[in-house]
Amino acid sequence: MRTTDPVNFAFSRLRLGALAAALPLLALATPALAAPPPPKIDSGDTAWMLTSTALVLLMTVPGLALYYAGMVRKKNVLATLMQAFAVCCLVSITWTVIGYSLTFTTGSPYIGGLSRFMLGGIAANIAQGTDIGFTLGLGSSNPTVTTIPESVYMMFQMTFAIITPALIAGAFADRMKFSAMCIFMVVWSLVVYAPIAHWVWSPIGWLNTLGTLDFAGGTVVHINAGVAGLMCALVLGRRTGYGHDDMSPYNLTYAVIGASLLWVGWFGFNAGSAVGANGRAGMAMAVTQIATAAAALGWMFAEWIVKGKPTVLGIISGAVAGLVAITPASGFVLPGPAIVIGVAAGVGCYFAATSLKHLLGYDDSLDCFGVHGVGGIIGALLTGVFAYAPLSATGTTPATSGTAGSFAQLIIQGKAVCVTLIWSGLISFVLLKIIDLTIGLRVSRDDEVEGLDMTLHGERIS
Amino acid sequence: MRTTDPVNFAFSRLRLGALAAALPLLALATPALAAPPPPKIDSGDTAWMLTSTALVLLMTVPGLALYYAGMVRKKNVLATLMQAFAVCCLVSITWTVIGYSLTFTTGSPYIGGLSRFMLGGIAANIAQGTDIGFTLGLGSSNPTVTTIPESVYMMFQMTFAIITPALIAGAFADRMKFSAMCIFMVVWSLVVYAPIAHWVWSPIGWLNTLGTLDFAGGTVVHINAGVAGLMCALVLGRRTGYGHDDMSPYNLTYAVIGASLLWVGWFGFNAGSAVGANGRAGMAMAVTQIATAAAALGWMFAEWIVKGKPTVLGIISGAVAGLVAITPASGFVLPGPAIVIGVAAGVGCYFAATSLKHLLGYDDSLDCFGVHGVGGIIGALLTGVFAYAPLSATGTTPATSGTAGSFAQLIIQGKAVCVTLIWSGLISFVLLKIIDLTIGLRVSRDDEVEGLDMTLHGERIS
Amino acid sequence: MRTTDPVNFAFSRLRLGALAAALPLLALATPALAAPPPPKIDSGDTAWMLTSTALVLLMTVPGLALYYAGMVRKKNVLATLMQAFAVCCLVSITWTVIGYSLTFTTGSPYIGGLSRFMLGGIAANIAQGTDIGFTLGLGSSNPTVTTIPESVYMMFQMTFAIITPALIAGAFADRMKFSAMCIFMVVWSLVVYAPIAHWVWSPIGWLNTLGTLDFAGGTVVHINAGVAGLMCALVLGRRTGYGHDDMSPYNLTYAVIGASLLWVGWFGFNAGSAVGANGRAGMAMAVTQIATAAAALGWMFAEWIVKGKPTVLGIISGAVAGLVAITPASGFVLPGPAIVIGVAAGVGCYFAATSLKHLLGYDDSLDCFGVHGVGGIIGALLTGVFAYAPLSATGTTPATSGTAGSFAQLIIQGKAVCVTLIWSGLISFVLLKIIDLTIGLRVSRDDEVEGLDMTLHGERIS
Amino acid sequence: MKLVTAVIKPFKLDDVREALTPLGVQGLTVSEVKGFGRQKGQTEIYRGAEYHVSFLPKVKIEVAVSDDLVDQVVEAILQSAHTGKIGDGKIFVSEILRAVRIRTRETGEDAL
Amino acid sequence: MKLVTAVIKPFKLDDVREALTPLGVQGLTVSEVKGFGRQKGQTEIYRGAEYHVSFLPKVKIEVAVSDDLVDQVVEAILQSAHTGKIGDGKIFVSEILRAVRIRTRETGEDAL
Amino acid sequence: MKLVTAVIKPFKLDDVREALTPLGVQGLTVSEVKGFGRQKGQTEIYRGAEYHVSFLPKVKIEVAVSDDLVDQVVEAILQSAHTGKIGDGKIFVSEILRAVRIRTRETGEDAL
Ligand SMILES: Nc1ncnc2c1ncn2[C@@H]1O[C@H](COP(=O)(O)OP(=O)(O)O)[C@@H](O)[C@H]1O
Ligand SMILES: Nc1ncnc2c1ncn2[C@@H]1O[C@H](COP(=O)(O)OP(=O)(O)O)[C@@H](O)[C@H]1O
Ligand SMILES: Nc1ncnc2c1ncn2[C@@H]1O[C@H](COP(=O)(O)OP(=O)(O)O)[C@@H](O)[C@H]1O
Repeated sequence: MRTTDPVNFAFSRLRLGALAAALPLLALATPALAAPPPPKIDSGDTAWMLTSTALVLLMTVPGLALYYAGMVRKKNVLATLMQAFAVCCLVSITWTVIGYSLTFTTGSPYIGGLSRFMLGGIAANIAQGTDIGFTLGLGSSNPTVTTIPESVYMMFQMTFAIITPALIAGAFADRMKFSAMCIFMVVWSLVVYAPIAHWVWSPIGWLNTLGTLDFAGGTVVHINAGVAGLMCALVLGRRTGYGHDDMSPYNLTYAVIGASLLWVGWFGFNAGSAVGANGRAGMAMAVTQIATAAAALGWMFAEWIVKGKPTVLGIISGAVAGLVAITPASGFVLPGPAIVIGVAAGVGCYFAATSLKHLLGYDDSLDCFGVHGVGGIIGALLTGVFAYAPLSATGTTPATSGTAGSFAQLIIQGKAVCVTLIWSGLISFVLLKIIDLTIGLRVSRDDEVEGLDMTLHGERIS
Repeated sequence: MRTTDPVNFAFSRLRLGALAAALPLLALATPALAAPPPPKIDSGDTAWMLTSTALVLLMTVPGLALYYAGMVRKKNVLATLMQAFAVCCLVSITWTVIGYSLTFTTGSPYIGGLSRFMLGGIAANIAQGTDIGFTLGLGSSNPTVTTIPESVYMMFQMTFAIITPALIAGAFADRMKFSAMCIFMVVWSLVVYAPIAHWVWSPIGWLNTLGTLDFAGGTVVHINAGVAGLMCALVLGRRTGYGHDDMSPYNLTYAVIGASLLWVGWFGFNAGSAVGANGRAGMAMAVTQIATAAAALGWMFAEWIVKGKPTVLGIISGAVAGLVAITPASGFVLPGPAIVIGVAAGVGCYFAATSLKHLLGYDDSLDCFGVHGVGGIIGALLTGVFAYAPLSATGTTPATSGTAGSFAQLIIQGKAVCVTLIWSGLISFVLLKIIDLTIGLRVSRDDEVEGLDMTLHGERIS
Repeated sequence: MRTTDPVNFAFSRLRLGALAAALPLLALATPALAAPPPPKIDSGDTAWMLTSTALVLLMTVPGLALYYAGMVRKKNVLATLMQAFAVCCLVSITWTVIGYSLTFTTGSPYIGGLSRFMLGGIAANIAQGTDIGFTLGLGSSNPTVTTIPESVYMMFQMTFAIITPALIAGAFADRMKFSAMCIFMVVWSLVVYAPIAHWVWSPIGWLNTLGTLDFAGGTVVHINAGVAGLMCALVLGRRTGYGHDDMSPYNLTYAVIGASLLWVGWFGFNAGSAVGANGRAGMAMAVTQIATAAAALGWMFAEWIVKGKPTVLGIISGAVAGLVAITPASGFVLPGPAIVIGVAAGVGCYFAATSLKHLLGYDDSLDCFGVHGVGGIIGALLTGVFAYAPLSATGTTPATSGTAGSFAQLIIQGKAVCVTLIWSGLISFVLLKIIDLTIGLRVSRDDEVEGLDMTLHGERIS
Repeated sequence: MKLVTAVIKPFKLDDVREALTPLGVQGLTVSEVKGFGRQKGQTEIYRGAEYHVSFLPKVKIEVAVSDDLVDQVVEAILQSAHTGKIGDGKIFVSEILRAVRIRTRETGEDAL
Repeated sequence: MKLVTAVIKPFKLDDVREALTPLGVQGLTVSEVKGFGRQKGQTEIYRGAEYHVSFLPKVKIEVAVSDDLVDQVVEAILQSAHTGKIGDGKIFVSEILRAVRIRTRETGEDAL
Repeated sequence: MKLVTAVIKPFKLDDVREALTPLGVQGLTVSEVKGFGRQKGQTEIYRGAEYHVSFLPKVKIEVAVSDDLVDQVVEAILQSAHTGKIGDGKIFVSEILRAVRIRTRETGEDAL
């Protein structure tokens, strides 16, 4: 629940439940009571969150896996699929063991605690069919009450923890050692992802209390992955043959399937971040669709005008840029601004991926930074500009109790962006250097030339 | 909500809600009061509609995109994917700007109004977490009350508005200019789709008040797209090399993935058209599955008998034919009739696509008319024959208050089919002619021979 | 609802409904009354079950179809896709006609009755919008009451009946006649699947009353299909050229897409088996994810250590093995044991598929037995070891009223495994022999060498 | 015997085959090749990365013919593969010392 | 030196390679080709549209051998590629003027 | 005229083409082939089934040149395709009796 006053919001949701129906006045009158009765889960909200979890998993496997694999040369297609699949498995276990606990238990403003180590206690509330809704920040001064079981909340968030590192793989495609990648991803998910997610999404996280708006992960997921990708591109160096060899995509069909599944799955990502099946989820889905379409067209027309032809890779890249940019904004903005955000992201990322990158000369192979980093920044900032208060309102006076776009809010958003850029950039850099000095980051030149499918995995597509 | 007396239906649904639980007698006693209190949304219904929206988007990208791309030659695979993807983006924006307003605001029996231009006002009811269910035909004498937020209704319908023009692309595959296609699709969605959808689905639409049954879009979506496709095939003319060159599909694997995703997504299309998670949705899903299987087997066995071998392209084509034919019937018929509708569609479309087309000599490349037009007509007419009254019943006497199949109903269905054929055929033809005379519809012969992937988009699959 | 005391459970669920809200004490006080008022459906539970149905269909088409097709040689890719697609259609009709009735009507402990022949009567309860929840084992001494319409329950179970025979196709890939396959699958679904499913899942089924725990189909689906596959491999004999020809997979990309969609769809399979959107569904989804990740890593590392390279085919095979093994356990175990089950399945199936098979010398082409049979056995047995009582508890004393893992339970699980192995093995063998002696099971050597795509279906991928 | 090798535009393949059949040519072997020549290749741009693809898809036809048929075969290819535009391709003729049909072990012109 | 070119049925490739190794043939080059000949192609029907595919998949083996090995090589291919059914393929022998191994610049028969 | 056929490592293709252009070579034809030779193939293991893939991907370049250019062309290929590692490939030279450009019907060296 990413609202600024989530308790009230949750309570007003509660009024839909059978329990609260009996005592709505009391519920409204005493929102901040120390120990409210634990909320019943809502089966509709739970149904949507279970669905959203499946949709976000679909984004990584096979969505992202195909999106990236469709852009590389034939000799690296399987290795690229393998990266996303392996990250999915590795982070699932990491999250189970300690990641979830560090991110979503109450802890301090800087990191969660260890009370959910190995997910201990997560089943406590489901016995007897009297499932109790999960409370985020339990015991803190600012708990967020939800109407879904903790197991579902944990799973939904796991799929976010999976896709974020998987996105980074776009930057080092075609040249990173598989073993190094495994280690990097596991550690990164704990030392970069977990803290940033805690800062932004825990009700007592320091970026949250600063007032940062990030509905579904513009900073936590996209800027974070984008800048980590940039570090990978810089530390690993360019692909062998960069600028000389033909590195055209083997089969963009895969990329189109992947981008399409990202799009469909992103409904779970953004509308699921409403943590319920309600009007805010509906609006989040609507603006997701609108911004994505606008960004896809933005990139396509920019390319059509500049280069003379609209390309398939262009339109799908634009769509992904739009999905990225609307992510932080999705529960906060209306359709009109969604178009603006979409066009800005589509055109902005087009120039980032096609001009800026070549200008600066780093080889972010599949534009992890150009699309996720830049798109995420555009979205995070514009959220501060376009937020429409009633969407996040929780009290009885919508226009004032929600957060509206303003110059002050833009500044707050800017701060959160900078914090993410710095923390993720710095820690990722250090991590990469350590791995490089110990087991090495990059495959040998010969292996790279022969292709990772055969040299790392002993397989090939015929 | 495609029922004949939706208000009652909605009210009886309401009894499940907490609010109504307090006053069920009153609610039942006064179903037609001028100003009933606005309904609360139901989180379960909303969850299913959010899911359905994702499923229907999945039908177009990547479903339909792959289904079509898997049937063309290698040189046109990407261009075919591009068509579906671009239509998805273009119509999303068109719908946001004006399409939704024209289709689903109350307006007149012939077209909606402008009150939702740029989706203005769509967020009005979601503040404070007290989301209010959307009322279709608000202010008219015959409003339909739903239990989902308007944003969700709008999004669900957007995915229908997207797939309908995207279907047309099957008819002009391999030869239409991308620019011409973009313009055609945008205008078509406003001057053909929006009015027909309003006629059939608005509670005051003139085909609706005539008594037309079309649960999920047999006329609005499939006949409509089918006949528009036929016009494209006629106006554009045959593919170069038709009847001489080897135009066998490059990779039917893509077509199988596409058809499968169409099947899965169609559950959202048909069961989602119940606008809620209820028994009618369940029955709609069941008959969708049954008719699809029957049609797939119908086509497969017909081909096996006639040509000696059951083909993969045959069984998937049959499945799509079945999905099309059950679409208008899905909320109205029982499993037994679903088998009949399926077999009729499978065998009927088999002959339409393999014999009729060659007899008449037009080149409907991927059988947009042969499958969607013919399948849609079969389904629309048989809905009038097989409708089982209790499924659409809203009053307390199910056998009489719903619509049952009858000769009279068959005539009504026939009228709706004819109206659609004429309006869509005529306007599509005029539109195509205008575009042909201005910017031109068809790529040059050389470009066609070289393939659209390279000539239109500058890309290729290796 | 796979609980040992489902009536109580259902009633405690009911308290969430509006009806029960009015009389919670009464509901609790009289759980075992002979004729409780029929339950209202819950829209949230229904929404999740509709979604789960779509997800499980996604597992077969295109999931399983691609998973298998990605492992065969180019000349058999389409034929392999065809198998899954055709089984999907054939079993849909078989299930509609008689399969559902035989499996899920009350009948005797050994087989259901004929009261739902052609699904007669399935629409009885949906009129007037007052949908009534389906009661499994109605009229028996031990009815299970659900909160979803019967149409949805029937559809959800249909998707299970579809995927089970489709799994068998992995064993006889590349050499079975399509006609023989069609006949085998239809008959098998009635004489092997229907009885076993009834024994285990009907509240009065004899394996159920024995105390067998099988949440989502470890015995019913996976062991069952696995051993039937083994029989196919034995009766059909090895592929021509086995051990000599290069039979390396044509395009593992398809297999990765397939395995990923299996993973995503399996959320519907396992979490959907809670027949509602509740905490148990959430836990089932969580352990599914965790066991799958653990198994994928288990297989990958086993292979990495033994053969020197982690492979893409390995990690996806491990994932499927984990999904299989957690299936019977998913509603009964906690995250910790899920990791154990996953690792056991990943490593166990790795050795089964790579060593055991070659040792014994049968040609189970795509490891139907090695993954589904062996993985299913591991999962079924470990469910008896690790079951955590509160998850299946239905009374007010969670620790005692649910089923906990124990040596006694392990023995019960062992019995169910043996019964399944024997019944499925025996009947499958007889069935195969009969078909072999009448129309023949296997294609000619020449046809096999040329490839099934061309010889059986007259199509090819270029 | 001679081996006539022709590199032609892909979409001309069927025309060439149809032109050869009346001459009594009973068989030929075809490969997909890429050609580099006077005909310009294309520049492809993928997200701003430009690749100049100098190789264009061509089809190579190899047909073994008896000495007295060579001229007719060359002429037939010249006519049927001709578009007049750059990139139409080439015909090369070389000597075959021996030819054998694997099925029957026939040799020489009988093998063709 | 001679170049022996054999067009054979694809599934015979491994057999042919195994038959050549004992003769001392140390290398060969293989391409996937399509053959047109006496062996009938197939008619494929996609939704009622019939395409006669006259070209069948074949494999072309090229092996450069010293003059004294030619007969043995031809014989070995004849035996190992033989099924006796139409479409077994052909062997052509032609002259090589020069051969060089790129790695070592060895020439002539040393290069093979 | 001569036909120079070179079987090389795939990633050397662009280097070879670039090395030939300065010599005045205006065209060449390339095919993807698989090579069997001294260079070991790889063993691939799919779920425990081992397949020894003896054939490695190579690229075959065919270039027709006038007699006086042959030596230079062979030399240029030798240099540009060389890595010094096993599997670098071979060059074969053979005789062309006739060459025709399909577009213009030019023959002989004018056709190249
Ligand atoms: N010297 C050559 N040796 C081998 N193949 C050649 C040679 N020159 C041209 N080709 C082939 O012929 C094709 C057509 O040649 P090109 O110079 O483009 O046009 P044109 O045929 O009109 O002369 C090339 O793509 C290439 O495959
Ligand atoms: N004259 C020819 N020139 C080149 N290749 C030929 C010729 N005739 C046949 N071939 C090749 O040999 C293959 C087999 O020939 P075909 O006539 O079908 O049967 P058979 O080998 O039994 O005579 C053909 O598919 C073709 O690839
Ligand atoms: N006798 C031959 N005839 C035809 N092609 C050959 C012959 N020997 C080798 N080749 C080709 O040359 C390639 C390289 O040969 P190989 O023996 O592996 O290494 P090297 O080139 O270092 O001698 C082979 O893969 C094969 O394509």
